[in-house]
Amino acid sequence: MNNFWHWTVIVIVIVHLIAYIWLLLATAKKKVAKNDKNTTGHEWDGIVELDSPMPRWWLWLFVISIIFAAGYLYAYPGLGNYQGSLNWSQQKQFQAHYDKVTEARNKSFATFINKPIDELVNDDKAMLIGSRIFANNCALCHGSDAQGATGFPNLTDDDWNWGGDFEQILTSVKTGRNGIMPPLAPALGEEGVKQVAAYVRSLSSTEQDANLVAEGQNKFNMFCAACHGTDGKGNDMFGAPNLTDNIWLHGTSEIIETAIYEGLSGKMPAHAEILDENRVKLVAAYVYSLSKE
Amino acid sequence: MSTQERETIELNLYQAHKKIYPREVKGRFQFKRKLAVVVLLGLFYLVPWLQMGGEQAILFDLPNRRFHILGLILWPQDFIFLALLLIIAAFSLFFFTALAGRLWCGYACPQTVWTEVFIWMEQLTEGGRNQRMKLDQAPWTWNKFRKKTSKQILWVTFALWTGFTFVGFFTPIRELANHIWIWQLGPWEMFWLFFYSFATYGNAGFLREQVCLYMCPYARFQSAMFDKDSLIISYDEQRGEPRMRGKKRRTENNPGDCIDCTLCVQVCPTGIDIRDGLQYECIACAACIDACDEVMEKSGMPKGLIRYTTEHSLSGKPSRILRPRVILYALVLFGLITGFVTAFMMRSPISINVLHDRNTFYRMVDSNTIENVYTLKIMNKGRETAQYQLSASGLPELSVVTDVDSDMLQAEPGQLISVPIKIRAPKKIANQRIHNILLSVMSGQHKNSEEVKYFGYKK
Amino acid sequence: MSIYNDRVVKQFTVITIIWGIVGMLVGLFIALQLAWPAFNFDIPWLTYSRLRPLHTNAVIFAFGGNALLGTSFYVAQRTCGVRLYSDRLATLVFWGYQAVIVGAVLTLPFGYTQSKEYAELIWPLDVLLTVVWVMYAIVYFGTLATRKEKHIYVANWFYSAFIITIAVLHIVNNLAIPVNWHLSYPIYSGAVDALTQWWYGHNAVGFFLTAGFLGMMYYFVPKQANRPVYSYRLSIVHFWALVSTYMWAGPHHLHYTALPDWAQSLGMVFSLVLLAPSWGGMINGIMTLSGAWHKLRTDPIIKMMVVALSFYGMSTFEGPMMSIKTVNALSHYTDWTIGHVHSGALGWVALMTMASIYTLVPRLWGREKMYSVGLINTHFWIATLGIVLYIASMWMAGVMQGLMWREVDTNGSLVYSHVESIEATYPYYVIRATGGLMFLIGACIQAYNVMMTIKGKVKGA
Amino acid sequence: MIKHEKIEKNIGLMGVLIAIVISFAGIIEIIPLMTQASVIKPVEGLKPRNALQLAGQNVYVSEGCYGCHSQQVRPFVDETLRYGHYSMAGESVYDRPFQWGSKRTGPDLARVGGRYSDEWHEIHLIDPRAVVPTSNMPGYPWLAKNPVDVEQTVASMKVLQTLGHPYTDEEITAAADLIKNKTELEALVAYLQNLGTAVPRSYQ
Repeated sequence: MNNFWHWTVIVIVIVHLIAYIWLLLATAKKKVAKNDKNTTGHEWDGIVELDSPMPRWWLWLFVISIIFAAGYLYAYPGLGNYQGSLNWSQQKQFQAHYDKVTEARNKSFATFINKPIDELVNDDKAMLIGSRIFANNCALCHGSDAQGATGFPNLTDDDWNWGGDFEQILTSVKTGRNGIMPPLAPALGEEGVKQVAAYVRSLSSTEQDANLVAEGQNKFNMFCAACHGTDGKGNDMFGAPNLTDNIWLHGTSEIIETAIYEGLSGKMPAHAEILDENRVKLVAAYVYSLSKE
Repeated sequence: MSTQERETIELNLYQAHKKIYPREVKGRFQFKRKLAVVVLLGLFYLVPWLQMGGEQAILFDLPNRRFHILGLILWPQDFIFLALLLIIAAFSLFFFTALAGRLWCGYACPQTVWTEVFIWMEQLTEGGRNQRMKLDQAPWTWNKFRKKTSKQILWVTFALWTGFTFVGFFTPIRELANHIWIWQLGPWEMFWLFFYSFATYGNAGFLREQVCLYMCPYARFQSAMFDKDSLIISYDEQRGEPRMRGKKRRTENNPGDCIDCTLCVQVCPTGIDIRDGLQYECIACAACIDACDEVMEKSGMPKGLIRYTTEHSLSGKPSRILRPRVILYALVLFGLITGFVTAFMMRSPISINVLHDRNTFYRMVDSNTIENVYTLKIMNKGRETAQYQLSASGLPELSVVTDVDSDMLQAEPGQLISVPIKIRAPKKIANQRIHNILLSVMSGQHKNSEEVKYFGYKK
Repeated sequence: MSIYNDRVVKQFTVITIIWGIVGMLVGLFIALQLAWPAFNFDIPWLTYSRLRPLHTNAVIFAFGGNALLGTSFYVAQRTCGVRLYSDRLATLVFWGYQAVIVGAVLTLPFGYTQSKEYAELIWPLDVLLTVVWVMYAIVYFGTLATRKEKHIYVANWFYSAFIITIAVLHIVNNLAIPVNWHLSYPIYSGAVDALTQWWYGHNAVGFFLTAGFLGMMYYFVPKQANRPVYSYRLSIVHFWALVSTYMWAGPHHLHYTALPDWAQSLGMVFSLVLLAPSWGGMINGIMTLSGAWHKLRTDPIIKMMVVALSFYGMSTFEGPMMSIKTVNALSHYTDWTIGHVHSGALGWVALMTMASIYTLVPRLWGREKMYSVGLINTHFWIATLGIVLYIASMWMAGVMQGLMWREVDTNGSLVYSHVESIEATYPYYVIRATGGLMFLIGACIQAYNVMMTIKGKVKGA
Repeated sequence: MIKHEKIEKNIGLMGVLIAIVISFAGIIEIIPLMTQASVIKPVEGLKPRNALQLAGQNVYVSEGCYGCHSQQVRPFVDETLRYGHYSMAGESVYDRPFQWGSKRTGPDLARVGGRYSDEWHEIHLIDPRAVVPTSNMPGYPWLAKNPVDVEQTVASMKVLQTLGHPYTDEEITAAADLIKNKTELEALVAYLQNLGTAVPRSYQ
């Protein structure tokens, strides 16, 4: 805030505190006739007022709270831009606590965090912590048993869209992935979509119309093979899934037509900023261990 | 107008507290009160030192949010027991007040109990009522200084010990003692130790009856809870009046039994005259009864000029103890306590919580079987390491599947484990949108079940 | 004809009782929904989130407000020794105020709201309320200005502070630009809007539910107890300290939020300073009653007043404690706050109102006493027990929620998800609803008793 | 002894004095806030809500969601673990009225954007217990049936523009077409999905 308001806040607050003391002092004494009955002498609708002295403990309660207020405003931010003698702020308090927690956590990771990946996945404690991180950050989409859901891949099988090596998993967790299949209806036309779908289906099951399949294969090679490969086994560079294993991320094989028509997209968010380096590593190792079992 | 009437004085409008010097009194009620003081304070000061199974028997471990009570560990989720306890306490207050007036104030309230001890220390160092009054008015002499100092030393020591014990309920007292010995208290321990000591010192040493008169809401609740059949301490006006003393008493015809010795006033810790009738200041400590009984005995009159009685019996009407209100309270109280005890006894050492996965309702395992995925949290509230088995019921052919090793289904005392589980069912059977099924967790002879939602295969 | 205008006071008294029952009934209904969510029957206007503002507005402004308006007219006339400044305006105030409340009933459940707590009324109703309030101020201050007594009685100081401050709060907090007949956007945004709102919100408590009801207390307590007011001096000190301090306390509703630290600190220290001025009122009330202590046995109205003042003392102690940042870090966002509010609202505001109504009704309708003293007693008991159940359960639930949310295991992971704290709260919600039901039954008993008194019946006769 | 007699005999004087003593706090606490950069400057990357999100905000307000959901993550480690980076004042400069809330019967929503799929939100809003069996949140099935109030949303944008929200005239003209076939449910989900997304998630 600007200087004017900074000083206005200070002055008004201090004047306010002084005013309380003045109020207490100004009402502290009165002159009365010696044999006064100690009423104010007024009467309203039969109600009269005594002028009993106020209890002194109450005065002290008031005074102590005023002293506390003054002390607190000296030590903590309150008077305009003045930061207080302790230089406290809630962000600093948070950061200090957060650093403490992180430090303690990293300390407890020290025994295993630098192990090579093959040893790391055999470290029970590391895997327990990894599973906790998974439960808190990944389970919402991938399921608490990591077996995925429609649109969210199963992480416990050996089918990987973006590669199942530890390093590849680590990259997926850190930077996220953006899988996009463009809509192909304009290029293929209605008939083309049916043919390609038949061909794709034939890759994992055989009961398809041979004519459709043959035509579909041609179109597949033209439009789809660049990503999914000519054999349809996918390419983890583009996150293009294997189409031959009867594992369908976005539901069942029934949606193939729709997928070709409208395209598909899936987004795995980046976690490098959300979790720190060590925890990203632990959770990636945990995911890696799931498919190794 | 005479000159005297016109004369003015300056009045201080912050009333200094007029110190009350209660005279010491002995008698059957004072014996009971002292007994209450000894028992209650004894409990307070000794309980934190009790050990059970190698740990403090009663410990409210706030930083870890565990409450150890005689071998039981209460968790935040068990707060419902504390809520029940609070409600039971409130009903007890209602019940006992309806029955016997401000019993709590007179015998059990910490404010009264600690004040009693502080006054006793005052008496020990400064002497009886008259000596104390004189001492306070006397100019400062070495003797006065010595007496006052020794009182303060006693008070401060006792207050500090109280603060220490208080903190000992929240942080292991043996460690705490050690921390004090090497003077390494945490900031919160330090704060609460001194804060509670200061509160004890201030409340029992100085504020005393002012807390009851001005601040305490319970004092007023209790007053509001009386009826004409509640036991109160009362002066029998019909028998006592006209009160008179000394020479007048001997000459007058038909004097009342009250000899106006004012002992009942002198012993009163809140400084009232019980003969003025029932007053809100009266904490029902019965000191005036004991004092008066002694006097009556000495003067050869029957005891009980001041006594526990009810307004109905004072006015000559029949007084009933068992009236609808009391019976109602008793019934409610009995019900609550029974409920509390049963619930507490039935409290399973296995606490479970089942959370259905959010993004998947069900999943196909194969063409005939579906599964629902849950996170199962088990907390071992028992005292031994437990191994858990799982089962599900409520639909035919349910099976519980876990991918984890069996040692992941094991928890140490006080440990909370969290495992993903799957419950499988045939698609034809689980064909409603939602089924209610029962998931059971067993360990040895203990078993706990929770109803969970199961999403079925429904197109 | 009496020199006083009691017609309008009678109207306010009756409507207070009716709105009280309506407001509490809505409260009970939404309390049941928290325990059994199916109770909204998937009907929009019966849904918790839409009825909650109706509950708060009904009990604060319809029940509390009508009680304050009615008693202030009664007290001002009696303590000034004159008739209301303008009968016609007074009648307009009554009907205008009821129009605002009916407006609330017809808008809030249907989703027409400003979303600022206790200031949910949409802008046309805000404008109407402003007009009504100005008329109210004219009648009230006009009556005071034409008074026969030289001095203004202390009850009127508090009513005056209540009227003036509520006007300021209402206008400043509701400054907004309309979009259509029901939607408007406030001129403040984000943190500034938050602070303005809680400056308003806390002082709705401070000046509506505290200062206003202290005004009520200062008349009806000495009247019913037939005792002089304890200390004029204390009245002066605590009145000025209270009105000047309360206004600062708003930011304690925003501890540890994005509101800058300095504003939070000011809110906290002034909330603590507020303890002594608040207790000043309690001391004056209790000490006024102290000379009539023996009447507690025979007069359940005085019992009610004593308990009301005790709850006032307790909640004005709990309030400053909860404004300490460390405590607030635990208590905020939990049901502890709900418990705290209701110890003030049920214990202080409602009991004080009910006791005042019992004092007022026989006087207004010229009856010797209420139809049944026994029923007052029953009302008192059932209400007090209801409050105990309510606040004990909510207090515990709040502490439990706060502790569960914070629970972090040794690996630095959260132990409980939010929904687990909800699951653990269900039993408390059931106890709370039971407490609320008891309180509502008490209010119905009062309504019956008042009705019979007005009819001129005497029990047993 | 002060001459209080004078005040208590003059209602005009008393009224003026009351008005004076109650006015300090508001002036001292609220007005400086309006001049404080950290409070009134939007955080980097914060955009005013688009037409659909704004329509969703109006639904959020109208249904009274603020009664049970806060939108304010406090700077405590447990809260940042649960919800993400603590809230900053600059994030809510386009919130009129503010939605910080005061009670968490349900969880905080300050950073709920992107946490769940749109589909999840839709099912959850229609029948919360379909996805969270132990939830005590009421269902809002009618939202799926009610169309968005197009006229009101466009008018809202105009009013907010005059209040300083940086909408361009083109955005306002285009708004009606963008939202004309949407339901209140879709609008509310769009609003929720936008919450807290201007600040990267961290501290979790």
